[in-house]
Formats: sequence, structure tokens, C-alpha cells
Amino acid sequence: MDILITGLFLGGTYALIAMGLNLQYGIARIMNLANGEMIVVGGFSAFWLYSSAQVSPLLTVFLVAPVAFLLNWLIYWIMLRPLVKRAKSRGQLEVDAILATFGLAFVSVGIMLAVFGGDYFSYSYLARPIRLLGDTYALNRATAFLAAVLICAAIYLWLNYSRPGMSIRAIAVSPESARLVGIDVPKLAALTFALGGAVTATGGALISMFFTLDASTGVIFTLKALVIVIMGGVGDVRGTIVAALLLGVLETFVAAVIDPGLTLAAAYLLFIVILLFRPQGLFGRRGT
Amino acid sequence: MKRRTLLNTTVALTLSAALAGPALAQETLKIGAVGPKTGPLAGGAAVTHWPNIELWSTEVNERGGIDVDGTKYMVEIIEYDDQTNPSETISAVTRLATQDEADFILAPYSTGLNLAAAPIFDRFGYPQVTSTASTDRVGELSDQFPNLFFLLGQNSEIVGDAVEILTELREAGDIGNRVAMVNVADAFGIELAASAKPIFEEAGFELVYETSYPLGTPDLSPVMKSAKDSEPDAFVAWSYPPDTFGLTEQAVIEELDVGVFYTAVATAFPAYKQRFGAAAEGVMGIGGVNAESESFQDYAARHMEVTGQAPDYWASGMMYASLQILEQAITGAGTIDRDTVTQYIKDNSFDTVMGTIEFDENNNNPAYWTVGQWQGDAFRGVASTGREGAVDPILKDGWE
Amino acid sequence: MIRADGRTLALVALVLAVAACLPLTGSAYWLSLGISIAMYTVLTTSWALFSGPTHYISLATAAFFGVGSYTTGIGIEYLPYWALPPIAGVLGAVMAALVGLATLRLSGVYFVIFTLGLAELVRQVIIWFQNISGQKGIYVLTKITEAQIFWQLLGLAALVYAAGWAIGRSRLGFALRIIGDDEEVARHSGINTARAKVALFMVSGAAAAVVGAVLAPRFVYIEPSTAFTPMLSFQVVIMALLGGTGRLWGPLVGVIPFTFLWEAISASFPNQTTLLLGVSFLVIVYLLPRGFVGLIEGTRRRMRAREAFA
Amino acid sequence: MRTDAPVLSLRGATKRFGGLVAVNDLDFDVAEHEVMGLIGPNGSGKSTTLNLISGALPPTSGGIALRGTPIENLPAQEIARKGVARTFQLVRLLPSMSVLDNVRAGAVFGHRRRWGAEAETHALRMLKLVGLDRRAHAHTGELTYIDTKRVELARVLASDPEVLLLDEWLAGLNPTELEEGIALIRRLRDDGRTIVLVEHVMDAIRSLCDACVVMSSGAKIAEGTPDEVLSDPEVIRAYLGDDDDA
Repeated sequence: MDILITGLFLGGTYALIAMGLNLQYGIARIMNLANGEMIVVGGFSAFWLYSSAQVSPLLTVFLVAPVAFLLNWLIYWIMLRPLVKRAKSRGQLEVDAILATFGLAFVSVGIMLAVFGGDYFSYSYLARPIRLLGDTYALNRATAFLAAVLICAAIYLWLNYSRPGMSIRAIAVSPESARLVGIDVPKLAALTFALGGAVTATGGALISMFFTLDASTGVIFTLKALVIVIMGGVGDVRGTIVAALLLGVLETFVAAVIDPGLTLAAAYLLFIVILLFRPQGLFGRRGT
Repeated sequence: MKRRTLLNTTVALTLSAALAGPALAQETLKIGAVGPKTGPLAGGAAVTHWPNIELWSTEVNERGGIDVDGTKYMVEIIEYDDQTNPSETISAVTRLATQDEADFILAPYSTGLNLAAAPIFDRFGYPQVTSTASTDRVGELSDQFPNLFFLLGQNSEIVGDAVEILTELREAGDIGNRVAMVNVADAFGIELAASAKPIFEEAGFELVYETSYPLGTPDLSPVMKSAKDSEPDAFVAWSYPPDTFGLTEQAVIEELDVGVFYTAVATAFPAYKQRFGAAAEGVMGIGGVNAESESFQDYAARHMEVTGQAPDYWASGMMYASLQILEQAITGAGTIDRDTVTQYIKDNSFDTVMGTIEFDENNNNPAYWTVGQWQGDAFRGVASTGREGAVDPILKDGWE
Repeated sequence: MIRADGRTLALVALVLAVAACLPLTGSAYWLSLGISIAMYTVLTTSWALFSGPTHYISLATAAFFGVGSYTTGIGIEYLPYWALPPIAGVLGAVMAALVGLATLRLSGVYFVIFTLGLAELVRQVIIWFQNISGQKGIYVLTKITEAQIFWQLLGLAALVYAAGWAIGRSRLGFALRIIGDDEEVARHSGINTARAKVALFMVSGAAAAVVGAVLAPRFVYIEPSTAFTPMLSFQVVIMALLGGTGRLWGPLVGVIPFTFLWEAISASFPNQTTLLLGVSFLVIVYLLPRGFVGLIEGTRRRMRAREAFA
Repeated sequence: MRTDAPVLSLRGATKRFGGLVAVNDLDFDVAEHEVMGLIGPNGSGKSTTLNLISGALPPTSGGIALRGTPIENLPAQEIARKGVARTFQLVRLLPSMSVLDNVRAGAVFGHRRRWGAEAETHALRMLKLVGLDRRAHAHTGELTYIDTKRVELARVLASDPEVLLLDEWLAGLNPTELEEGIALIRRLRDDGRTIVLVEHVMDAIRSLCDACVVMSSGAKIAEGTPDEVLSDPEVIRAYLGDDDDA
């Protein structure tokens, strides 16, 4: 029980890390290698506002999300739209996006270094035990999990029941047909990319409550997010959530029962095994 | 064949002319500095490495430069970012030696990068006074690289003293026999844990929980829960910065009740105290300083003033000491000839912020702090291999 | 066609011969740049041997490189140094064969991330093993000089080029070009696509492992975090793509300017290295959409066109 | 050479996709030098049958044999090597290669494996056979529709197959091209090749096929000469019924 809850909390954290990338890659079709840097930006904002003005990271989120949305929206229109336009095929776009966002990741790290230096930033917020069903857990992790649930649910409902959400899903399935039925693909792709960025930055602000970050740590999160998105299946919100939770529970289980030294090995093993049996990811569609 | 020799001689002549040439006219010393500004170790280097270089060069230039046989030499620092990548460290040191023709090069940051650079330092005859390298192979390394100096100490001593402190506390009846030991599965953590295990067993401790976890483990709560379940009297973690923070936070949350709580690297960072506040009281870790000594207090104040941040209580002082040693050796030798300066470092003792330092026959500093503990607002040395001013260890008393 | 190949081959041999003289100049600086170039040439060229025709982007370079480094790191205690790079090559090839067989069903980005996950898995398992076996830090203390490392890498580069040239001329190379165009057609033409792909993947895996083994003495101290750095995998992909993977010499024209650019930025802007690398990267991506090969061939075509009209 | 033993034979060949039975218990034989027409309304399972024979899909059950050797469990490349070569419903060329290299692909990797100059002369011979020898060095992108079909045919022929599977090879051609196409296949027939033809063009079937198998909803409903089957009432019904929802 204790393992399950700890694992779910960790899984919630992973969902926060990966959900934004899933939107950006699954729908806007940009494999964003600068995803982790957006997490660090979110985390730094929370750190800075907390240590300079005692603003709770839970409030910072409401500032970070719209700013990140705007920032990512601009990134899409200025940087990525030209690539989408010039790409002759999906594969070409993939390669270009990898190269461009890799460069963007470098630029982001460089800017962050210049702005807030290379030092670790870590602060203590809600690092208190709470008791659930007879065991103790970290309040900040529980809070982040709750936030993850809210965010994921909101995205899921929005994609499935709102008009723009349904258009976006149509784009994910087939951009060409979506264009034929009168959906403004570039605009919605930009919107989704921006939304993905906002979710990612929000995740960063939340996880900074318990992760020690520095300007260069982004790449670790990018790798993790890529693994989760692929494992769940590109473009599927449920897939990302399930994959994140699965990973969280597995890592916790291995750490608690087998050997903490194998935690990450087990995580990657799970990822590899899943791909061997379901090459398109847990919820992915074949042939994409 | 003959032509080849001729060619080589010409090259050698040109090279030596190039190296000797600037020394005649200049009044500044070019000092090369390499270290991570990005990459996995950038966070640590931003605490320990770069601020001291800034502090030292500022101070030297404020007092008019380094005295070499009556002439004052200002220092000019040439910095390179090695991105925590040994290939880049090698390139950067080579560039400093050949392109920038640096008069001296400061040791890079961390064991791996220091050793990667060692052959280049050796080849060009630069002394490398390391302050962030920790190894058990000092003898072998100094045989291969006679210009390589170690300030920070040997792993076996760091581990041995930690066990000794525990033994003392046990003999005083303060703690029992049960130790939970974890380590981060990266080079340094593995090396420390591998040394520690036999020493703990020899000292009669029972390792009730023992495990490693990968660097970058996102959630350490299973580790801490298992450690807690094993009901230890002492918790020892051979840890790295992010997990040092993570483990402590989990210990607070799990309300781990131990007499000794020990985490390794970064425990001595000011950020640790800043983050955990009163809960840090009684936490032990690698390093420590004589916080009461005037020289250290003075150093800490100047560090704060010049760089805007506090030094850490382990390698920072050593890093600064390495710069002082270099400066004193240049002045003492009265020349900037590197071989003479290297020999001077071997033969003499130096007065530094960490106290007097003298290298042994293996180019190793035999007297260094091994175990420190947060007591009040400072991380004070509780054990050393021959340093003055150790305080008595206190028991960890809860997390409030 | 064949005559043109012969000329290219002669040119390559000449370039290698000239390059081999680099250590004789006595400049440690150029030698260290030379090592970077040679190392990335081997890594990117062997990478492109597989990825160029098949369009599979592999991020497993670091895994092979790391295994190679560890082969030297651990093996040096028991075996003479010269025996280690070949062993590393065999290990790399075996590992590549296993991975290749496992990943045949994966396509596109799933393959990309799979190889990334694999690299991390190998790294984690090796670290874990190092930890439980109580292996302390791994030191590679040898008398091997930079020049020797450089020559070994050059030799390896020559081998990779020879292999690439031979493959390009063989049924295997032709098969791979067909697979790259249309795998379905390839299968129905009687090509064992799985075998062809795995064979090539083994070549690139072995080459990367040997590079790791050769470079280990240079680093003196082997750490998992540097031996298996994912950055290496990305750099290889980026340089190869910047050069162009359609030609055997494509990666090389990516590696050389990139190394100099990297060096120039690292040397001139130590505090903004990362930022400027990113910026120059973006500039290249936007201004050179088809890599340096595209640029060179475009220029050549324009020049030819001008001659034709003159 | 015995002509009575079939080159290709299907026995109870069945393919299910989940609940859908695409090919149901199909039996037929193709004799040496015979052109066999596989006809039927859209969705009757003709193309799936070709996919089973060529190994693009494994059959759910049943057997397929080439000169008596079972091939139903072999992967596509093995079947191709044993001498079954196919064209695709939608032409598939190798876009980055010249016409000649496209054809060389068949010569190098097919049933009879050639290499070097031999493969090249053989490929040129095949191009000449389909009437494209003068465009050997053209890029595939420059070709007209029928020429792309010719290239594909030449590629398949270059492997010297025992059995040639043509999947609606004549579809989409205009009347003039159709005439050329039929003439081309007739020439192959006259050369004594064994061909299985999935086709909709009735004229072609009448003039080219020695025998026909008619499929409807995955099952064989008639077999015989073209004239026989095309006058079979069940076949007519199947086609007319198909017309309703076509």
C-alpha cells in the first residue's frame, strides 16, 4: 500500500514532466528537446519568488503558466513554424525539429546560466510529513500529485469535450484531413505547443518543491519525458498518464523491494519490454 | 632521418622560445582556469570552484600583484568551460598551455576531470594543485604524474575517520551498533562505499541496511523508508549534491530517529543550511573547517564580500588554499619557471586559510578535515588528520 | 562511376596520410583538435553507415562508447592494452546485434527513443554491477600518448572508410539503399531486410565501442557519468546530420567545421559557450537545411551550370 | 519438363483479420506456362490472396506450395528468392534510384542472383523487354504513369521468377496505354512465363488468361476458362450485387 501510494505520487510527478511534451510532440508534431529547460525555467521562477518574496509555488503556477504559454507560442511562430512550412515530409520535420530544439536547449541553458548562475537552487516548501492510511508521505509530493491529477483531468476533458480540443485531436490523427474539414491547423498547432509549454513550466514549478535543480539539469527531464511519452504512445493523453504512473509505481517497487540500485535500470527495462511487445506504445495507433 | 631531427630541433627551439619569450617582458601572469560552467557538475563548481578564483584574482590584483623576485605581476585569469566533459577539459588545458601560453594553470574541478587533465599538465610541466580530487591511489598517481598535488585527502581516511567518530560515540554509549549505509552509484560514491564496508565491519558495526541508488534517482523515499525500517542507530550516506538534499528531506519527512546522520558531498554547502535551517543541526558530512580560526573567518567574510555568496565548509577553503600555495610558491621560488615552482611546492610548507599545509613524499597533503558537523551556524570540523580546532561531535537530536 | 570512386579513395588515402603527420608537428593543440576530429569522424561516419541508408536515427552511440571505455578500464588490469580495442569491438558488435534484433519492429521516433532508453539501461546495469562487485574507481594508467591515440583513431577512421566503401560497392550496400527507399519492395525483391540492418548496426556499434576503448587511456579515470554521457549520442547525430548522411564523406564535412566552430566558441566566449553554440546551431539549421553536403553539391551544381552556359 | 504438376498450389488457404474472414478456404493450382486470372468484385479477397502467396501476410491456416514445397510460413524475402515475384497494386518504385538501378534490384536479389556487369546487362535486357531501355538512366520521378509500371514489371522480371504475381497491373491506364500493356503481358505469356493476374479489365482477362478463379467474399465461387466463368450465373450475380454498393 505504502509502495503503491509512494509510486503513484512519483508517477504524478512524471505525468507533470511528460504531459506537456506529449501535447507538443503528439499534436504539434514537434519533438521538443528543450522540454527539460522549460521545466527548469518553471522551477527557477518558483524558487526565486519563494526565496525573495515568500510566494508559495502553488501561487507561482498561476504566473508561470500564462508567461510560459506566451513564450512557447512565440517560439512556435518564430522558430518552428518555418520548419513546419519547409518540411516536405514528416521525417524531414522530425529531423529539423530535433536539430532546432536541440539548439534551443543550448540557448536556454546559456540564458539561464547568464541570468541566475550555475548554482543549485533548492528550497524547502511543504517538506512536512502527512499521514495517509498509517504511513507517512511528503506533503509537497502529495500536493504535486493532486495538481497533476487536476491538470491531466483538465487536459483530458478539454481535448475530448471542447470544440478546439476535438479539432486538436483531429489534427493529431490526420493533419491533412483536418485541414480539409476547415480546421485552422497552424493556429491550433501553435496553441497546443504553447499549452504544452505552459503545462511543462507548471510542472517545473511544482516539482521544484522537492527536486534540487540547476541550470544544466534540464536534459535529465527531457530524457525522462521522452521515454514516458513514447511508452504511452504518441499523442495520447491516457497513454502518458498510464505510462507515468506505471513507471512511478515500478520504480518505487523496485527501490523498496528489490534494490534501489536497480531503480532506473528497471524503469528503462520496462520501457524496452513494452516497446518490444507494443512497438507503437501502450495507447499508440499503429502505422503512425 | 637527419632532416627529421633537424625539424624536431627547430620545433623545439621555436617552442621554447615561444614559452620563454613572454616571460622576459610581461608584468602580468596569465593564469588558466578550467572547470564546469555547464553539465552535471556545474552546480558544484559554482559553489566551490569559480568563486574562489574570482576572489583570489581580485585580491591579488588589489594588493598590486604577485611578488616575483621584487617585480609585481598582476594576474590575468583565462577561463574556459569544460562542460563537465573530460574531452573538453583536455582540450581547454591544451589550449591554455599552447595557444594562450598560460604561465600557470589552475587544477580543474573534480577527480575525473583533474585526472583527465593530468597528462597535459605533466607534459607541459605545469604543477597541478588539486583541491577537489579525492582518490586512494595517490602513490601510483604521483609516480606517474610528479606535478600532481592532492589537497583534499584520501577516501580511505575520510571514511576511516567517519567510522572512528561513530566508534567513539558508541563507546561513550551514545549510539548502538546498527548502521544503515547507502551510497550513490557513481564513481565517488562507489569508491567511498567500497572503502567503508570493511572498515565498518572491522570496527564491529552491524550494517543493518546497505544499498546503492543511481545518480538522479527521482524519489529517495523508498530508500529512506527501508533504512528507517531497519531501525539503525546511525545513518551514513555516501551521497552527491542532489541526493544529499533529497535524502535529508526524506529523513525529515520520515522523522528518521538516529544518533548520527551523515551525508557526504554538499552537506557542507551553505545552501544545505539555508534549505533545512534548524533541521540541519547535528548533521555530519565530509569536510569541515576550523570555524573559530581567524584565518577562516576572515576568508569567509572576504568570500562573501567579493562573490556575494558564502564559501562551503569543505573544498572551498581547500580551493582557496591551493591558490595561496601557488602564489606563495611563485613568490618563494622567486621565479615563474614552472619546474622551480613545482619543486618549491614539494619542498616547502604554506600558510593558508586552512592552516599550514605541507605535502608529503606522495605530493599529498597529509593534514585535512575529514568529518564535519553542522553545529550552530557553521559546519565545524569534528575529525581531521592533524588539523587544529576540532570540536566534539554532538548527537543528532530530531529534525525540529 | 568507378573511376570517380577510385579518385575519391586516393584522395581519402592522401588526406589520411597528411593527417597522420599531424603529431610530427609537435603542436599539442592541433593534436588535441585532431583527436576530436578523428574521434567524431569515426563515430559519425560509422553512425551514418547505418542511419544514412536506413533513416533510423540511433541514440545508442554513448552506450557502445561507454561499453568500450569500460572494456579498457576493467580489462587493463588483466590484459595488455593492444588486446582491448578488438575485444571492445566484438562486445559492441554483439550488443548491436542483440539490440538490432530487438528493435526491428520499431519505426521512426520509437526507434530513436528506444536506443536512448537502451543506452541508459546499459549504463545503469554497468553502474549497478560496478557497485555490487565492490569495484572502486576505475583508473587507466598507461604510457599511451596523445599521438598514439590519434594514430589509432586515424587507423580506425581508415578502416571505417574502407568498410563503408566496400559496403557501398557490395550487395549489402545496394540492399540498404533499397531498404531506405522502400522496405516493402526490398522484402519482396528477396532482401533479408532484418539481416542487412543488423549487420550495419553491428558495424556502427563496434566502431563506437572501439573508439571508447581507444580513448579510455586519455581520460585516466573512468566514470559512468562521463563514459555514458547522452550528450555524445546527440552530438554524433547532430554532426552527421549537419554534414549529410547520403555520402560516405558527408559526416566528415559536418565534423570538421563543427569542431572548429566549437573550438572557436569555447576559446573566445568561455562564459557564453553554451548559449553561442545553441545560436550557431540554430543558424546552421535554418540556413543550411540540407547540411553541408547539400551546400557543397548545390555550389558544385551551380558552378557546373555556369560553366555550361559560359 | 512435366507440365501437369502445378507450379503453384493453394490448399485451404485462409486469412482472418480478427472476426473478418478475408480469404476463406481457397484452393487452386497454377500450371507451368499458364496465365491464371484471379478475379472478383472489390473486397472479395484477391489482393489478400496475392499477399498470402507473396508472403506479405502469413495465412491463418492452409497451405501454399511452390513446386510442391510449402512456402506458407516463409517470410516475403524467402518466397521472393524461391521465385515468386510481385508487383504492387499502387506502383512502388525506389524513388532515389535511376530506372536501371530499380531494375537491378530485382536482378541482384531475386530468384536468380546476379552481380556486377552480369546484373547490369540482365537489367538492361529486361528494360528492353518492357520497352524502356532508352530511359535506363532517367530518374523515376521523370517517368509517365505507364512507364513507372513498366519499370516495376522489369524489376520483377529481372529476378527470373517462377511465378509472376501482377496486382491490377493494368489499372489506371488510358485506352492506348491499355493496349500496350496487354500486348506486353501477352508477350510474357508467349515467352512461357507463369503468371497470376489480379485484374478488373475484362478484355484483358478474356484475351490473356488460360484459366480463371473467381472470388467473392473471400471464397472461390467459380473456376475455369474465362469464357466459362464469365457466363456462370453465380459470377454474374456476384458482380451485379457488387455493382449495387460499388
